Amino acid sequence: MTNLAVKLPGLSLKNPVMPASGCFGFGREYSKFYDLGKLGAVIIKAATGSELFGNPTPRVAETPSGMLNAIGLQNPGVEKIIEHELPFLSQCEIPVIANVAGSIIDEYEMVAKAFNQTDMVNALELNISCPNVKQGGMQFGTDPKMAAMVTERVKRVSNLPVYVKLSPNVTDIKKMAKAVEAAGADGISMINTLTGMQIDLKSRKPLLANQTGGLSGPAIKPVAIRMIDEVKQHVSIPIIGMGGISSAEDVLEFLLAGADAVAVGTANFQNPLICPEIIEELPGVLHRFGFDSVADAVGKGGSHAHV
Amino acid sequence: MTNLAVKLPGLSLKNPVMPASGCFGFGREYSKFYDLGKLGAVIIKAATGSELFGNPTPRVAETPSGMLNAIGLQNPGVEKIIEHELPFLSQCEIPVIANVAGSIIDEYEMVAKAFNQTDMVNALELNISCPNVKQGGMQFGTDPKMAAMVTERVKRVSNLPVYVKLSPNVTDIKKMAKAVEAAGADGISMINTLTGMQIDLKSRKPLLANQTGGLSGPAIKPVAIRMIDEVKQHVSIPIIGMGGISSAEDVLEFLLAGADAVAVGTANFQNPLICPEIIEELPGVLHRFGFDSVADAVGKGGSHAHV
Amino acid sequence: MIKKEMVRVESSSLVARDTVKMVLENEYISRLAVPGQFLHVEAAGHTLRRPISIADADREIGTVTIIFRVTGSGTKQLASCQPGMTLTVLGPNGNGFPFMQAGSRVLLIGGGIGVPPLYYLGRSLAVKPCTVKAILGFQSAADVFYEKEFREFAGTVIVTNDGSFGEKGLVTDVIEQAGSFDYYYTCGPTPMLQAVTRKLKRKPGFVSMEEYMGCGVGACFACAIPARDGGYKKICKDGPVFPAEEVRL
Amino acid sequence: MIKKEMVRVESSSLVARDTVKMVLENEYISRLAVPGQFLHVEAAGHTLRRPISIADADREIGTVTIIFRVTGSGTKQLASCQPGMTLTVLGPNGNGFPFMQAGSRVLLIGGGIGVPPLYYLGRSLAVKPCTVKAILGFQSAADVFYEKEFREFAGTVIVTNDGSFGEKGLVTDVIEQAGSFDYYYTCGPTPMLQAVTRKLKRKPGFVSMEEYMGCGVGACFACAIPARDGGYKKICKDGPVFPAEEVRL
Ligand SMILES: Cc1cc2nc3c(=O)[nH]c(=O)nc-3n(C[C@H](O)[C@H](O)[C@H](O)COP(=O)(O)OP(=O)(O)OC[C@H]3O[C@@H](n4cnc5c(N)ncnc54)[C@H](O)[C@@H]3O)c2cc1C
Ligand SMILES: Cc1cc2nc3c(=O)[nH]c(=O)nc-3n(C[C@H](O)[C@H](O)[C@H](O)COP(=O)(O)OP(=O)(O)OC[C@H]3O[C@@H](n4cnc5c(N)ncnc54)[C@H](O)[C@@H]3O)c2cc1C
Ligand SMILES: Cc1cc2nc3c(=O)[nH]c(=O)nc-3n(C[C@H](O)[C@H](O)[C@H](O)COP(=O)(O)O)c2cc1C
Ligand SMILES: Cc1cc2nc3c(=O)[nH]c(=O)nc-3n(C[C@H](O)[C@H](O)[C@H](O)COP(=O)(O)O)c2cc1C
Ligand code: FES
Ligand code: FES
Repeated sequence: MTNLAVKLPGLSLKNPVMPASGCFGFGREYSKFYDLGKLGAVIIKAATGSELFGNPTPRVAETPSGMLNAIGLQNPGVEKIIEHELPFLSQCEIPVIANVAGSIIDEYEMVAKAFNQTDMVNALELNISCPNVKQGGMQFGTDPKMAAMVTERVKRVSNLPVYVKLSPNVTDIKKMAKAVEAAGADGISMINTLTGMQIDLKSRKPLLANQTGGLSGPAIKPVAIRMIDEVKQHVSIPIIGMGGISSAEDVLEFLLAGADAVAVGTANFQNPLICPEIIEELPGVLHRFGFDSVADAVGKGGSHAHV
Repeated sequence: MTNLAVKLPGLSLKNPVMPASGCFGFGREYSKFYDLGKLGAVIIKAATGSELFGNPTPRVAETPSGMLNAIGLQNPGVEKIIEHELPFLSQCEIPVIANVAGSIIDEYEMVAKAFNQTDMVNALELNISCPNVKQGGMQFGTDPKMAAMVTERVKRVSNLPVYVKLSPNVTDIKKMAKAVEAAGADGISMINTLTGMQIDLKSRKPLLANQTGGLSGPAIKPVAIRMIDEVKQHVSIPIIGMGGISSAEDVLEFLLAGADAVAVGTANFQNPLICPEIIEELPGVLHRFGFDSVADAVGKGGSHAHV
Repeated sequence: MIKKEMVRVESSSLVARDTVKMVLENEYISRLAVPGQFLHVEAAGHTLRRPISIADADREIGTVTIIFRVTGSGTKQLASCQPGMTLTVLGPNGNGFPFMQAGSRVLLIGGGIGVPPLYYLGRSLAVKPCTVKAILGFQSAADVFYEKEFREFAGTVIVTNDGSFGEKGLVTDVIEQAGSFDYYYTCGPTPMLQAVTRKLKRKPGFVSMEEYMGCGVGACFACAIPARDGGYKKICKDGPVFPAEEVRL
Repeated sequence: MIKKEMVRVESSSLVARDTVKMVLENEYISRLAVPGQFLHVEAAGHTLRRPISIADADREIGTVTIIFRVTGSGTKQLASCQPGMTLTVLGPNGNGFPFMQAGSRVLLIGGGIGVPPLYYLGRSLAVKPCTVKAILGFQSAADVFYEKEFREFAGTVIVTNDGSFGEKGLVTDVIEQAGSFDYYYTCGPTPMLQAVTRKLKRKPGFVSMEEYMGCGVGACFACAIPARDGGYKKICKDGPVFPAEEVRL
């Protein structure tokens, strides 16, 4: 039997596959397609201190092998999420990772505190890398000092393990990773979206009302793999890898690069059953390439494995 | 008649379309497919001070809507290029842009000087952004001070207009652009490739012998458009845009974003006739979207056109 | 309930310029489909699915019909699908048009590719029976489709922007001609919806809306639009049909 | 001269496990193709073309044959092309095997998907006439193809790694059986080429090489490999066939 289980700070995953934040809402919609209990975990949509209505539409655009989004962190606010959304997920008996966002550090703290007080969340994912909001987000995600500061402050108010989600829109991803590790992060999530733009030829305007958006999907997979490989060599905390995953083979590629678990985002839109399908195929794929377990494969194929 | 002509420092282009550096060699091979005289210009493969043999193979890998390459700047060296390659291009009566690379500033200077002494080159493109060589390249392309220094030094020894080719692997592309403009650059080329990696599941190693490579092709187009839009708002020198162009519609999107001319790279591999095909279709596409000339469209659709 | 279903293309034909009618075999969807709902259709080689309204459904033989205009690369790819090929769709998605009680007089106002869902709706209302009238607007004669089909159950006025077929003008120019009615249902481009709802603001009506979509099932917030009450609505899940007074156009 | 040509798939059939033989109609390429050259074949939906050797050509009826193994998504896509469909190829690319004078005795040594170009070569040499012998290596019985075809013009020995067909072992294990010859031609996986050229280092021979390609026409330096003389060779343009002593394997 191929062992799919993964142990990460605060998380006992029966398999390494979870839907990525923002691509799965709070789970309700996809629970109509399959039993969420099959998932390794769920990462929920970003929560902010109070309700956010997000950007004007259009908020998504299609690109070659990918898409742009500029949702703008729309969410009901942390209190309503705890009240109306988490109880549903709790029934599913899978670990829940709450994605935390804010425009100032106090807001991150406040949201983290709120999640910390429930027993319905197993870990936090700090979204310091959302390119689609005017304030916060990105600026924390591109400056190592700011990133470290948010991490530290959130760690201080929270007993939950903290995974910091890194932005790929930086010159030196290692620096970001090392800064958040030093600040106490329990793990790293990577990558968030690359900032991109599409211009509509007819209207002669950026297609997205927000003008720029985050590029996700298979198009960015090589960037994700490269960055995970790079970061893996410089930190010792675990990595949740994401960026363009749409098959069990992709999952293995992320594990080889150094991811300890993975998240699937954009691919849910094309195939709502993608997560359980990948989970079902993963043992066969691991076996085909000579691995007995997920743990076996982690980090076995990155550049550090050979240099 | 739709006017396709573009005037840029040192370059009178009859149309805005040229093959991108490294994707067209020195023109010979593609001259067997069509008359190079149809092109707006040609950007030749990077030249270094002496012959470079490049990286071990495999040097290319396919990715979703794109490819990775790690050629490693293989080229015969500037002297041999001037002697054996440029005379052929001179016959074609199109502007030639020489891509200049090096591992130290002296080498850039030396190569620029050599090209400057011929009358077969119309402009230089400084490749400060090649991710595939251990020294130089990237390090100049990610630090605004270094980029400015190379630009300044090359400008000092060369009468030819200098286009600086920017790397997208940076946190703040504006800063890079402003730094090279201040240092005297006559124009900007953007974007070079995004650094990426692909891992071969069977061998459990990065597929490229060089481990990482540069991501190009349609996958990166949204990043290119976003960066051009961003830079356009902060510099007043012209931009040669590139990154994933494979149709006349794509060319128009780049013009709208703020590019004054464009280069086509990866698409040549799929369709060796892509450049003349695009040139032929461009008037129709411009017309369909309400433009009488290329100049008319430049910068008409970026975010700055509306904010 | 939305499912991911395989459908077999039974037939595909051009009903107007760049406008394709495709009949898809799928028992489950044909059985559940309600007028106003849509399918989220796979376009091979594309990251995102395309939302296309259900233009008709036949439970007996287990088919649903879609009618779409080839506007970009996804619908072009779809249009190239030959009979016999299979594709996956998510569906039926969203909430359809609410039916009013038998005996009501309803007016359908459709523009361009907003016409298809009104066909299934009108046909269904007519058998209740309701009295159905239709105003259908198109760019020009080459774009007109389903006139005959609508006439089978509804007094139908066709308008074209250039007057090359039917009346010349916009749908709002001929609303008076339709006489009195109790409810209206409208679907079409946003400017048309704005004009219609403004003109008919004292009448109860329902609008079917469009927005760029990610998931199509309510999970990604791509299609969220402000609601009149200050909250928001997801077009894919709460809509695409809304009471005219509930949304800001 | 290499051109970009449309080809029509005339037939497509499985000749061994995961191994597809495809006959392509194109007058120009059939007329110019020389054994050892390759086509750079479009795989729909893929950025890069796939290099596939010309396995045969028929000038009379204007066809070229390719034989390829389905290894990844590009060849899978190619394998799905039905007769009647068209694709574009660049070709004929590269330099083929040089022919030796009539009367020579030649040995062909092929491994797996390195076998196809040797078929066209052997058939062409046999009519010069040359005396042709062939050693063909495969993984196992299910992978063997073209045995009968080779026997039509060459004394042929088949070896399989697992002995499930012909002799058990590697091609180098049976070279002695082939008796004496003047030249050898070999194509197959790199380890095989290394073993063969080492074993036959005193014999004049020609190897056909593989490398990941970008442009396929000599412009991008993707396929450049070091040459023995200290320079380099582009496999796509200077090769894929090289005199054995010229390249470092
Ligand atoms: C609920 C709903 C029902 C619809 N019903 C129909 C119908 O019955 N017949 C019909 O012809 N069209 C219908 N449309 C519009 C149809 O979805 C678009 O024309 C189609 O998605 C365009 O795809 P494309 O690849 O041709 O264009 P592209 O412009 O290449 O598409 C690029 C991206 O933008 C999206 N997009 C482009 N235009 C629209 C649009 N108007 N609305 C939503 N997304 C868009 C595409 O889905 C895709 O993600 C409907 C839209 C919605 C939201
Ligand atoms: C000159 C030449 C002649 C060839 N002739 C034949 C032939 O007659 N029959 C046959 O079955 N195969 C032949 N090959 C190998 C064939 O090109 C590859 O098997 C094929 O490209 C794999 O594509 P894929 O999409 O199935 O695999 P993938 O692994 O999905 O391909 C990914 C990328 O890697 C490249 N690639 C993968 N394997 C190889 C390889 N071995 N050589 C070069 N590029 C590769 C692909 O072209 C593509 O760009 C030849 C290769 C060369 C260079
Ligand atoms: C529509 C959409 C919404 C997203 N919202 C969030 C979010 O709220 N918080 C976050 O950290 N990441 C968000 N992301 C980023 C994803 O979680 C993921 O990091 C990224 O999309 C790359 O993975 P993918 O290529 O599998 O989609 C969002 C992505 C998409 C496409
Ligand atoms: C195989 C290959 C080789 C390249 N070599 C060079 C080079 O020598 N110098 C350079 O400045 N850019 C080089 N580039 C980058 C291209 O010029 C171009 O900036 C990039 O590929 C994006 O454009 P595209 O998506 O159209 O390919 C190379 C790209 C490829 C794919
Ligand atoms: S499209 Fe995802 S919520 Fe509507
Ligand atoms: S593949 Fe481009 S030079 Fe050979």
